Parts: sequence; structure tokens; C-alpha cells
Amino acid sequence: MTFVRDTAIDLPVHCLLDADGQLAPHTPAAGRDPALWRRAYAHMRLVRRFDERIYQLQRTGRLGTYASCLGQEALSTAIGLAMQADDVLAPYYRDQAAQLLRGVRMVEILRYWGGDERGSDFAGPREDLPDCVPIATQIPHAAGIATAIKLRQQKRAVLATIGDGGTSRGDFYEALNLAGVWHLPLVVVINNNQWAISVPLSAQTACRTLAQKAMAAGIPGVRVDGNDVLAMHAVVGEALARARAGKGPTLIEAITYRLCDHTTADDMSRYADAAQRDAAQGREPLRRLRALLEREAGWSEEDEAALQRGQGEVIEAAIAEYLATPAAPPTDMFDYLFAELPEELLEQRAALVEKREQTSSAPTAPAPSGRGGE
Amino acid sequence: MTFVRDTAIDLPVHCLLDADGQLAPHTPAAGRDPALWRRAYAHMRLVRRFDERIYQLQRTGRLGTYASCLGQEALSTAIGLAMQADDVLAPYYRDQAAQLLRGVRMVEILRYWGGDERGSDFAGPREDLPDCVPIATQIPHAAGIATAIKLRQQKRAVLATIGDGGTSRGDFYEALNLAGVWHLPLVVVINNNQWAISVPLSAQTACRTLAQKAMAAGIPGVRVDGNDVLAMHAVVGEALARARAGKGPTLIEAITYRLCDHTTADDMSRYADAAQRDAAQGREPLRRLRALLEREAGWSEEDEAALQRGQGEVIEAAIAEYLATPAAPPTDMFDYLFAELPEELLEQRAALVEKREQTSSAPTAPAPSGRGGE
Amino acid sequence: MLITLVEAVDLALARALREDENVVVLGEDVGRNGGVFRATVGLREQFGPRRVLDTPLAENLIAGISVGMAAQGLRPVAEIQFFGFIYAALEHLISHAARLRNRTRGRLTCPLTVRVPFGGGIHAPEHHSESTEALLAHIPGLKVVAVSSPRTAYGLLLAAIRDPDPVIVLEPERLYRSVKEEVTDNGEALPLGRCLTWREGRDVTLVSWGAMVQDCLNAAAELERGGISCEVIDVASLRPLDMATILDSVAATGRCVIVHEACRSGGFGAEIAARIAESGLELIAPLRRVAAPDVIVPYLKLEPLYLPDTADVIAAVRAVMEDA
Amino acid sequence: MLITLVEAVDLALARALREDENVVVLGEDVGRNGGVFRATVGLREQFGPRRVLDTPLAENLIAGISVGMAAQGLRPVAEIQFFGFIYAALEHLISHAARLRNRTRGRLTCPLTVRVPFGGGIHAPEHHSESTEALLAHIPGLKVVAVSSPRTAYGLLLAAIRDPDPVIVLEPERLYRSVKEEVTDNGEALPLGRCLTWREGRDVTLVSWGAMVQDCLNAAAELERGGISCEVIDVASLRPLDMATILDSVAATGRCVIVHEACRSGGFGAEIAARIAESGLELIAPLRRVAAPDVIVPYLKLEPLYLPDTADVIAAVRAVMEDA
Ligand SMILES: Cc1ncc(C[n+]2csc(CCOP(=O)(O)OP(=O)(O)O)c2C)c(N)n1
Ligand SMILES: Cc1ncc(C[n+]2csc(CCOP(=O)(O)OP(=O)(O)O)c2C)c(N)n1
Ligand SMILES: [Mg+2]
Ligand SMILES: [Mg+2]
Repeated sequence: MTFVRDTAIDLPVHCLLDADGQLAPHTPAAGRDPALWRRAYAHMRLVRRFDERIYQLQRTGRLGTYASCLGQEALSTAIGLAMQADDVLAPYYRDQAAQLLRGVRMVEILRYWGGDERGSDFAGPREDLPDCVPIATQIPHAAGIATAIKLRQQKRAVLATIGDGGTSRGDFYEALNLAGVWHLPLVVVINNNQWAISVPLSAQTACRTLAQKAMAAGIPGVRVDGNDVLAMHAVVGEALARARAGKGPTLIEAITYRLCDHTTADDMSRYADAAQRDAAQGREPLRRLRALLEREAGWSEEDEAALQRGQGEVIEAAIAEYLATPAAPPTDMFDYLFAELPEELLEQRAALVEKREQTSSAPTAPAPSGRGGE
Repeated sequence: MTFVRDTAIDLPVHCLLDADGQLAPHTPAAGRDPALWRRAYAHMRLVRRFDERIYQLQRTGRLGTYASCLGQEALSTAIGLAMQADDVLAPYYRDQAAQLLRGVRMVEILRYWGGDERGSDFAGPREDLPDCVPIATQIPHAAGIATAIKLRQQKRAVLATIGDGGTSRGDFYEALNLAGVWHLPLVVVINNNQWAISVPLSAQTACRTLAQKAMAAGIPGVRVDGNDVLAMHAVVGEALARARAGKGPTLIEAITYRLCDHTTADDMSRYADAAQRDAAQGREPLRRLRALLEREAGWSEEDEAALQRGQGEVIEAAIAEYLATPAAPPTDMFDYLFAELPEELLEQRAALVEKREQTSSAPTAPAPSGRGGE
Repeated sequence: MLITLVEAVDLALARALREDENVVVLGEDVGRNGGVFRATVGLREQFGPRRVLDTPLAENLIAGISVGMAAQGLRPVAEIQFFGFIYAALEHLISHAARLRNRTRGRLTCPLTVRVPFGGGIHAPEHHSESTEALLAHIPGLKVVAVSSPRTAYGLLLAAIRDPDPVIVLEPERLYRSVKEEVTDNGEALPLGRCLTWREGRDVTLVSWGAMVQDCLNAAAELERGGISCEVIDVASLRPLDMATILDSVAATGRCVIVHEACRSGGFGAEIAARIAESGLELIAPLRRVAAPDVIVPYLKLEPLYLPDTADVIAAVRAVMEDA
Repeated sequence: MLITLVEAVDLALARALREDENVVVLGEDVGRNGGVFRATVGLREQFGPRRVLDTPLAENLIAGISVGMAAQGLRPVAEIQFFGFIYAALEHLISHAARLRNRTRGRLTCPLTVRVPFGGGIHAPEHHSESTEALLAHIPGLKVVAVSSPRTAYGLLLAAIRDPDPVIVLEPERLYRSVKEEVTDNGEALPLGRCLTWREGRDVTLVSWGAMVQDCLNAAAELERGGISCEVIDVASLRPLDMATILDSVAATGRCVIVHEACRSGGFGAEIAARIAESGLELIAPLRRVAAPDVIVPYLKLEPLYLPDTADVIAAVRAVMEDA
């Protein structure tokens, strides 16, 4: 007899809206509401346009390295739509769509990527975490926020996002395990876009699914088509409701594809197969939702044009506001270090002011970004 | 419809020799060999006696803080028996049994716990790692060793051990995940003794089993009664054979119970329920193997007495050698830092020699250990 | 009451838990067990399992969730069981705890306290006697304090917990039970960012922190008999550093010996030495450092020869007195 | 050939891979992608996927498996993508890589090299411009070198890989492509543990490493025109530190300015300053440090004002010339 056996399980990929824009028969009522379709579509369209414009700004040296969310708008839009205002978002760096829905302003997003800390002082969702750069570290933070919520017996949930590459870091497992044992109101959504910079998922893990990693924490794991905004909305909504109701954490693997370079400092053609990318293009989220809208909700070319016109104006206004942002006082680098600046640093602060005066010609706008690593 | 569902799986606990010493009908041939029973029994008996004596040495101030393996001798003995000489062991700190079988000398173990680095300069298994104190960090090391073995296309395996508490650290998951994706010849055995110092397993994870954590790495996970040396031997043997044959890694959860304080610095009565411990006593490994030996292999009181007499002598000789160990030259703290001592440190080394001469009365034997934390 | 340092820690924690419902104690074995050093004894019984949390075994996680808890306005007081296990927690302390306020321009803050037993002298296993506090003292956004007695433990820990920013509190293992002092549980904190001058003197300034402060006091008492008068400054707060007190003293004595248990090179003593050198003060003799050698903390058999001690301090003071 | 610093790194790696079959390059994106900075371009193609390994995304793991690989006699050359992500790797570097030889009394060793891009100036996102090398330079058992040009990158990296003990190699991001130098691929290593004196001078000793060496050279050239003669010492090897070269120079010039990009307090410059202070050398003017302020590295908009630069070095030199 043998004792060591494969213990793999099969987890289905939930999908309600297929690549051709057909709605599955088991779509729940919420997913059948054309108002949701329109809202989701409009937002994804906005995000895509915004993303393109940010890319251009970067290319013309008006902004730092940028991580596009091209082709991954559905997952983040669904998150933004499913979350309640008093839930807390712990994003990574491709969550522009969710952030905007939660009230982060475009100009704040532009400032952040433009290299200005003020971009993370969100006027809107004051408790949401800012973008997290060190991969996976936001998951323990989210677990900590969920701990606070649980200790205070509030009915709120925390949602954190992470990439497929991020699931290789200890932070991810440690925090999920805690969420399990402390039964925290936490939802973790993996944007499985198949790449961590140049490393394909097959070189990241031997797991057939990322959702099964939930089993290491004793919590539910769910797979969903991340390009299907309706399925995403349903699954995330259910997981959040469970969390708020004290039913514990959920891990969600949202399957997408990174239809862009990793960031503006990357060149995907060095390592990725163009054919694979082209195939993924056929599953991208906007086209399929538009097909549904056209077929079932009378969405017309005029609707589309009007939408895009309106959105263009909003985006350009935000960009104008960004470009007109007055430079931050250099002393900001001292003034937010502690609640009160220690005496020890007064002299250094004064020296900075002096240096600033001497070199008032110093560039405060970013010089065009070179090959800035990733 | 709901999307979020419990994804728990049930994994059986393999057991061949039950708590009453009855052999299961499906016991493979290797497990039916009385020579194995005798060898395993003799070794477990040796380890238990050695462990008791170390404890006494600690209590009388002749040794530092010590982590006993009381009640967990079977799992480590099975590992020692199943491994081949050219496999590599990456132990934690309750693997005295496996280490002895692999050729680590008793006096080396005593020196290590006595606070002498020379104890880890094993004369025997030169490639085995020394005891690992920072919890779980040995698992990536073991994966690294397995990587070297794999890159060199050798037919050897690496076995690493870890406690149940250790499975909460990122190191454990990160290394298992790597072992999965690189298909490494690695076997990880969890000594699930139900406690991490004072923290019970139920406060460590929500997982019903620790073996299921293997699913986060896409590798097989197996549960086994860690107090059943025959089942352990069979399972570990199979996993090692798989590893050597290029069939990849295995995670094994060995279920035991810590029948002792965490270390000599701990007092289990502060947090553990005595009744639970008493119940676990009934499943301890020596009694059941002895029952089998008596019933099926004619093991007599005389056999037992002779065994214990012989072992007592071996142990006392090792202790005498330990106590007679000449003090290490203090300059050892410089002389093994680098292959060659940098000039920068020559002066400090000279200063130490001088200090040593001035304070030749300085205690080099350890003072009795106070409450040294864990 | 006359209590040990570890009892003073427990007392301060109980006071903090009582006075602010946002205070939460967490770590490995801090609850049911009362801490491996017994620094949290009785807290879980008194304040319940919602205020005193036994975490899973993961230092990175402890630091990480503490950041999240603090972002919500809790005041987590996390214990890292031994300094040698803090390395796994550094990413969250350095890249997040220290930065959250700055990163969000004050929107989110991190009122976190991390307590860590540090230093050697208790015959513990490997990794249980580390004092690499210099790693933390170099990080903008962190405050780092080292206690040296029951009273400073009580006062500085309370200050750390009440501070709106992350503070690391270093507790010397070998002083946990070896000294007793009269401590009044009056809720009075000591100021952060201030040196404490424990003894005034004319000839030499001894600058130290943690367990070595006791060695400096012992050395000063001994040297006094030989007619050498030492001022003993307990740095207490490595960051922010109260350099003014040190410079004033060194200006008066003209001699300085910096004493720490950490290994010499790159220890925080170097920073104090550098600032004295930059100050332009004219010293009577070059400053000296008393520190462990630049080697790995040996196991317990060789540890006594590794640790700097009172005799080393005395020798260094004698040397600076002769150097002139 | 005239090449950039990043090309010199690539060249040294290829040389090391060729000359020793135990050398293995590993890290995030080092294989298929050739590294996010292009420091490992072509290596996987040339030496195959058994010599150049793309790891999963986990710095702690990269360091941990490197220790195990090294214990087996491989010579892993691990890349940590940016210095700001090394914190997760510190436990394995500090508690294991640095200790394996000592812990086993020489039975097992750790011939590991860790390459890390460090420092700012490339307009990168948060955490991509750190230079907290002082954390590593304080750890007994680690060697730490910082390269400053294509030639030193080639020579010191080869030395690090051939060294039988763990060596951290710091590569300044902003010099990767900004300077070109003639490098001969002759397999000649530079010695570890030796300062490199790039320019001799009479009046002031400039002590620096990494990217700031270029600023020191620029400053020296500029100051020369005003009649001030600077000696420029590239520390190159922070640990072991070649203090003799520095002290000899300072003894001759009587003035010293220590320049590093890391924030001032607790930076490795403090150690050099402390040793000068202990040396008893009589300086003409107090030594000075040029360093970043003790704040978190700002995002790119404010970064130019944060980074110390040539002008700062010039100002400091002028100041020590006037101080006397
Ligand atoms: C701790 C850490 N290591 C390395 C990096 C550099 N880095 C930035 S993004 C990235 C890949 C992330 O991949 P994934 O998690 O799949 O997210 P994606 O970018 O694909 O959405 C890497 C390696 C980082 N930011 N943090
Ligand atoms: C990184 C780290 N954190 C904390 C400790 C202190 N410590 C030593 S043993 C232990 C509990 C380990 O429990 P488990 O992994 O279950 O192993 P067991 O001792 O029960 O065999 C702890 C917390 C340590 N050695 N290393
Ligand atoms: Mg990805
Ligand atoms: Mg255990």
C-alpha cells in the first residue's frame, strides 16, 4: 500500500457573463439588473481611459513609474461596487478602479504616481490604506484592521487585494492563517493576472489553483472569472456579507490576464508570448459587458459616445488639477515623520530650508523617468 | 445560490500500531519485521533515558536550557531509521533521536545544550544542519539543500522537521511552495505535539489538519500517528523514496503530544490541563511498542533489564566525556567567524586574550540557569 | 512598592490597559502563560482575551497586524519574545510602522509599542542574547528606548504606549529579576527623548543604556574610591537622542566613555561618538567605547568573556584618565 | 571595453558562472527577464535554467534557500531586487548566513553573495531608493561592499563570489547607466577589505562609498580649481573596514568629511567618525558628515532635495577649511 497520495481538489471557476457576453442561467437577481451593468460598464470605461492617460503622462515625463490595470478593470470595479463605505480597503497597486469608487479622487491617484505623498491623504475613504508597494505586506495590515473591527464588535469588513506573485510571500499565509483562527472579517482577493513581472504563474507555484491556498488557513477559497464583473460582484458581495455577519474570512482567486507591461519600466515582449496575450484579449472585461448591454439593455453607439465624452472631460479636469498642483513644501519630509518633531531634527529641518533657498532652481517636478527597474 | 463554501477535506491518520500495541492488518512487510521493532524500541528507550539524564544535568546547573523530547521519541526515531546516510537532516530542537541514529554523538548533543558551539561540529553526518533555534527557518535551508541536490542531479533526499507552532511562520509556506514548484527532493515532517510553548494548536490555526497545508504548495500532505513508530517509518520511508526518485516533496503531519514542559525554563502546569496530558500518556510510543514486542517477539523482563543496563553505561560514559570536555579557547569566537580573520579584528582578538588572562578566574562553566525565558 | 524590572513592566501594562481601552497587548505566550519572562502575568485574567491576545507563532505577522490595528486607532503593545527574533518583524517596522504617518501625510498613524527583551547574561540558548538595537535606531520614523531599572521600565513603557508614534522598548533580560526598586504606580511617565543622569561627576562622562547602565554605576562607585569622579548618563532614549545633555556633560568633564553591550562596529555608540567628534568639543583624552567584540554572541560557555562588564568600564575610565 | 556599471555586473556574473560550476544566480526576474535592471541579461540563455534561477516572489525565501545551497558548497549569487525589499531577508542573513560557519565550528560554511541595488536618484517609486546598509555593516559574520564604478563593480563582485563567506554587494542604482568605464574581462578581482584611494590630496580627506564617490570626485575637481586639494577615498568595503588607509590620510590632511547617501544618524559614517575620534588624531577642524537628513526617503518630487549631492560635499569641505 502507499501512504503518500496526491491531495489535489478541484474548485470550479465561477462565471456569470461569458466571454461573448452571454449571461449564465443561474445568475442571481442582483446580477440581472441593467442598472448594475451600466454602472459597472461606465466605471470600467472610465478607468481604462484614465489608465491610458496616466500612461501617456508617464511617457512624457509628467509622472513616475506607473502600474497599469489594463484588462483587469472588472475585478477592481466589482470590489468597489460591492464594498460599503465603512468597510476598509487594503489595496495593492492595481486597484485604481476600486479606489475611485470608494471616493479616492483622480487627482489623488495622479499625485501618488507622480511621486507626491499627498496623493495618499485621501479626502474620501479616510480609513482605507494607501497603495502598498512591498508585495503582500498589506495582507497582515488588513488582518490587523480586521482584528480591530472584531475586537470592537463592529459590523464592517476589510478587503485586501494581492497579485498572484504575492501569494508566494509568507505574509500572505501568515495573515490568512490568523484570519482563520481569529475568525476575522477579512476578504482577500487575488488578482491572478498570470504574471509577476516576468515570472509566469507556473514558475510561481505548483498549485493548480490559488484558491486552494485557503486550505492552509482552514478558510473557504473561491475561484472566479476576474474579467466577469457580474460574477466578481456576486462572489465578493457574498464574502463581504459573510465577513460583516461574523462568518469569517474568505479567499477569492480572481482569474485575469495582465494585458499590459508590468509597469512603465517593463517590456513584456522580452518574456511573454504574444499569442497568449492575444488569446487573453478575447476574454477582456469591457467587450463582454458591452455586448450584454447592447443586446439586453439597448446600449447604443450614441450612449457610448456620450459616456466617453463626459468621462474625457472629467479625466482632463483631474489631469489639469494634477499638473497645477503647487509643489509641496520640502519641509513636509520632516513634518509628517512624527506627531511632533523631535528637537534632534530641528537643526536638520533648518538646514533643508536653507539648502532649498540656495538651490531654488532645484527641479521639484520629476525628471523623465529612466529605466527605473520594474 | 451561494458561491462561498467550506472547502475542507478529510485526511485519514495513518496508524499501524495502535495504543494497545496491536498491529493493523494492512501493515506492510517491513513493519512486520521484529528486528525493526527491536531496533526502534531499543533506540527510543535510549533516547528517553538520555533525555531524563540531560534534564537532571540541567537542573543541577551542568547544562543550559534544554528542550526535552519526552513522548515524541517515535517520530524522530522513525526518521532516523528511514533516512539513508547520504540524505540530509535539517532538524529543529527535538530531534535527538534522529540525530543519534544518524551518527551525532551523545557528547556532541550534550555540548550543544551545554552552550558549546563545538557540539554542532558533528563528527558523523557532516552535511546535516545543526539544531535550528529561530522557528521554521530551517525549512528554507532544507529547500536550499534540496535545490543543490536537484541541480546536481543526485539521488538523495532532505528531511526537515518543524513543530506545529512553526507552521504559522511564513518560512514554512514559502519553502513548501518552492519545493512544489521546483519539485524538490524534500520531506517536511511536522511534530504536531499540540503546543507551541503555551499556545494550543486550536489557537495556532483554524485548520482541522496540518497536513492540508500541503495544498497551499500543491504537494501531497499525509497524516500519521507520530507515536506509532511503524507507521511513521513506513510513511517517512515512502516519502523519502519518492523524493530520491524525483517524485517531489511531501508534507507529513505526525500527531504526538508534548509530555513535558516546553523546555527546562517552562512550567506547563501554568497553562495546560493535566487531564489532557494524562490521556495523551496512554498513547505514548514506548509502551505500545513494548507490548507488541512482548506479545509477538518474546521480549522479556530480562531483555529489558539488559537493554537498560547497557544503555545506562553508554549514557554515563557520554556524560563523563561531556563533563571532562576541556574549555574551548575563548578566541574560538573570532576564529570561526570567517575563513580568514580580517585584520580589522586582530586587535579585538588580542584584547580578548588579554582580558582572559586578567580574569582567568572567569567562569567558563555555565552558572545555573535562572528563568531563562522559554 | 519594591519590585523587579519585569514586575514594573507588568505594572505599567496593567495601568495602560486600565487607562485606555484602545490598548491591546499581543504576542507569543503573553496571554495564558503570562509571557515567557512573566512580564504579562495576570493581564489576560484581569482584562480578558479581547485585550490580551496570544498570537500564532510569527513575528512578521505580529508586527504586520499591529500596524493594521494601530491604523484603526488601537494602541497595540506587541511583545517580540527575544530580540534575536525581531529580524522577521523588521520589514513591517521599517517599511510600514515607521512610515504610515508620513506616507499618508498624517491621515493614518501608527501608535504602536513593541516590547523586546534584549541583551545577554542569562545563560540562554543561541539567539536569545542579542542587542542589535542599532538597526532600529537608524530608522527615521521609529523611536527607540532602552530601560535600565524598574522605575525607568515603568515610566518609559507608559510613555511609549501613550506616544502617538511607533516606539520600540528594549528591556534588558539580565536585569529583569536582578534589581529591585521602589516604584509607585502613579501613572507618571518619563519623558521620551531625554537622557537620565544617574550620577554626577567631574572627571569622566559615562554614556550608556540598558543593562550596562548598572555596570557604569558599579564602575563609578568603585572608581570614586580611587578618587575618579564619573558622571553616569543613561541615554534611555536612543532616538530621539538627547545629545545636548551628553555634550554638556562631556564639555564639563572633558572625557567620555561610551558603553554598550552590542558589538562595537556600527553599534549606536558610534553615533554618539560621531556627534561628539562633530561638536568640536576639545577633549582632554580621546573618547573610548566599551562594547562587545565584533563577533557573534557566543553560546553560554564563552558568553561571560564576550559581554562587556564593570571591569571593562573601569579599565576604560582608567585609560582615558591616563591618556591625557 | 567601455561599459556601464550594470554591464560590468553582468560581465562579472558571466565570468563567475563560467569559471566555477558551483556558481548559481538566483532571484526575482533574473532569468527570463534578465533582471529588472538588466544586470543578468543573457545569463540564462548562456548558462541554462539550472544555473540561473527565477525564484518565486519571496525575499525571505531567496535568502533562506541560498543559505541551504551554500551549505552544500554551491556559490549562490542572489539578487534582492531593491534594497528596500531586503528587510524580509534579514533574518536569514543575520541569524544564519552570518553564523553558519561559526555555529558549526567550520563544518558548514556559507559562500553566499547577495547583490542589491541601493540608493536613490532614479525617480523610482517608494521603497526603491533605500540605503540602510548600516544595518548589514553592524552584523558580525557578514562582509559588506559597495561598488562605485564599472571597474569596481566587476572586481568587487568577482571577489565577493569567490570569497568563502557571505558578502553583500551594494550596487548604486543611479550609477548603473550613468557612467561608463573601460573594463577588461580578465577575471581579476579587487581585494575585499581595502579602501580605494581615487584621488590624492593635501587639505581634506573625503571618505565615501557607492554613488556618493562620484559626487566626492566631482566636488574634489571643483574645489581644486579654488585651490583646495581633496583626497578621495572610496571605502569600497564597509566590513571588513580598512581603517588604516583612512587614518593615514586623515593624519596627513588633518581634516575629514565623511559622505554617504543614507540618513545621518546611525549611518555607517558614524562608525568611521567614531574610529577617527578614538584614534586620538589631532584634527585641524572637527570632522563632518554629509548625509541625507534623518527622514524617510521622500517620493520622487521631493527626492532631489533629500539626496546629498556634490554641492553639499563642496559646502562641507569649505566649512572644514574655515573651521580651523
Ligand atoms: C517585497 C517586494 N519584492 C519585490 C518587489 C518588486 N516587484 C514589484 S511588483 C512585482 C511583481 C508582483 O507580481 P504580482 O504579485 O503577481 O502582482 P502584479 O504586478 O502581477 O499585479 C515585483 C517583484 C516589491 N514591490 N516588493
Ligand atoms: C522565530 C522564533 N520565535 C520565537 C521563538 C521562541 N520559541 C521557541 S520554541 C517556541 C514554540 C515552538 O512551538 P512548536 O513549533 O510547536 O514546536 P515545539 O516546541 O512544540 O516542538 C517558541 C515560541 C523562537 N525560537 N524562534
Ligand atoms: Mg500578477
Ligand atoms: Mg509544538
